[in-house]
Amino acid sequence: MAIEMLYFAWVREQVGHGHESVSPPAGLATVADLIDWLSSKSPGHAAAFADRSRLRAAIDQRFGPLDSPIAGAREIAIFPPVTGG
Amino acid sequence: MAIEMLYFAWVREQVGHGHESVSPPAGLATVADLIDWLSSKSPGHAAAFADRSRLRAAIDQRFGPLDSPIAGAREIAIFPPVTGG
Amino acid sequence: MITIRVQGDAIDSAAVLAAIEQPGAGAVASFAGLVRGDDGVTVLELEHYPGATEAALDKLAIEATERWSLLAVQIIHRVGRMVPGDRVVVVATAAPHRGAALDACAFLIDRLKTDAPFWKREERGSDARWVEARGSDHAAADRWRAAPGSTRP
Amino acid sequence: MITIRVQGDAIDSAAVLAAIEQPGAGAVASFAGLVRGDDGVTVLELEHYPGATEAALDKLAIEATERWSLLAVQIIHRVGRMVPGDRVVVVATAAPHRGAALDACAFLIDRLKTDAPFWKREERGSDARWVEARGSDHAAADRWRAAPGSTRP
Repeated sequence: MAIEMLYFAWVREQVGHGHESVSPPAGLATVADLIDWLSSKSPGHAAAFADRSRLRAAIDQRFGPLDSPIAGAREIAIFPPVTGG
Repeated sequence: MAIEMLYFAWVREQVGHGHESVSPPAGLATVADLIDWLSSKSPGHAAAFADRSRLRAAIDQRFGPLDSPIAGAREIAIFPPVTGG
Repeated sequence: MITIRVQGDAIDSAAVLAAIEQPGAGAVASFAGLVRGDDGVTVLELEHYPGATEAALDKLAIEATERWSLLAVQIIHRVGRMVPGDRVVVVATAAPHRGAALDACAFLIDRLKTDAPFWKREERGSDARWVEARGSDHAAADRWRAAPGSTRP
Repeated sequence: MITIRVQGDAIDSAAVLAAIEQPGAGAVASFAGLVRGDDGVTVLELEHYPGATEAALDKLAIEATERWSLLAVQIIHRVGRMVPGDRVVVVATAAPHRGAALDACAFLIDRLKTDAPFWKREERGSDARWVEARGSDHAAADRWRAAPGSTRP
């Protein structure tokens, strides 16, 4: 099933675009698994996702750790720690 | 020596005026002594000064307890606890 | 940059905020105390001790600047007759960082309630009474004496 | 009465204050975060996660109204390109009493820094870098999690 990926801040810059529709293979359980798979898509993806400690995620706009399950997710966002306010 | 007395809020209302120049006799040491002496000036003064726990004072614009010394004071204010802000 | 004003005119809080923003200020905190219109009060009258009031507010502002890293403090207090919705007091602080601005603003309004010679008289129709000082105000002010430095929250 | 806005336009803090004052509100607290002009930053750019941002701010505002007795909350956050002196965010709270207004305002700005999906990019002339999250922001936000109820100061 297709997942709409969203990227923000330097993750977006390194990947090279702010969103893409992906169809990951069956068997990916968590955001971290998805990131592993995405890393092979391009050198930009690999660079953006190299340091997991600097990444945060939201699954269908709910913020969660990288080991959050992705089953049934339609929109997953990957981004750095937030710095608003 | 003359002292300029200032009264505020209900102290002013009960005394009947906001300021007066008084010449207390020698031997009055503290604000409390001065209040005792002022109480005999009129029924209004007596009423205003009846409950010492509800009175506060400033000697030459410095806030202090009723046992503050009055020697050399030129302006003494008597008033209820403040309620600004 | 301390500005203290005791005035009979309405307080323009937009002007206060506009005046306190400045280069280097990453944070501006403000507090406005208003005449409440929900408890039957029709008129609030504020009496003060001219001269001593300004000195007390100035002393508080100086204490705030000694305690926190501030760029500016404004304390504008209205006196005279007011109606519900009117601003009684506006306090504003500007600082490089938000903690100092927020703490100093709370400090100033808490201490102003107990340290500055203002007296409130409430009218409810034809009934008038002087407002009694509240123990909770002293408790709020005393917390700042007990705990030097930033203690928020 | 919760108002949340994420906008590209300049924030009019006077309008925010005017909108939040209301009968029953004895206290209005506000906080403005500004682009600082003293550390070489020429442009600050704010990126956000449309939809998720508004939801996060709404959730924070609801948490504040559950925790304190508030009459209104406004959170206005700007996004896009800004220059020193521009307001990045304005938070305002209205309450019957000052403690609730002040505490809720501090809570909202502290938690906004860690809970809402905004990212800051600073330009210093031709040099640009994404701002790193600060541990002190998390410490400030966490204090509100550790201590339920009013804990000021």
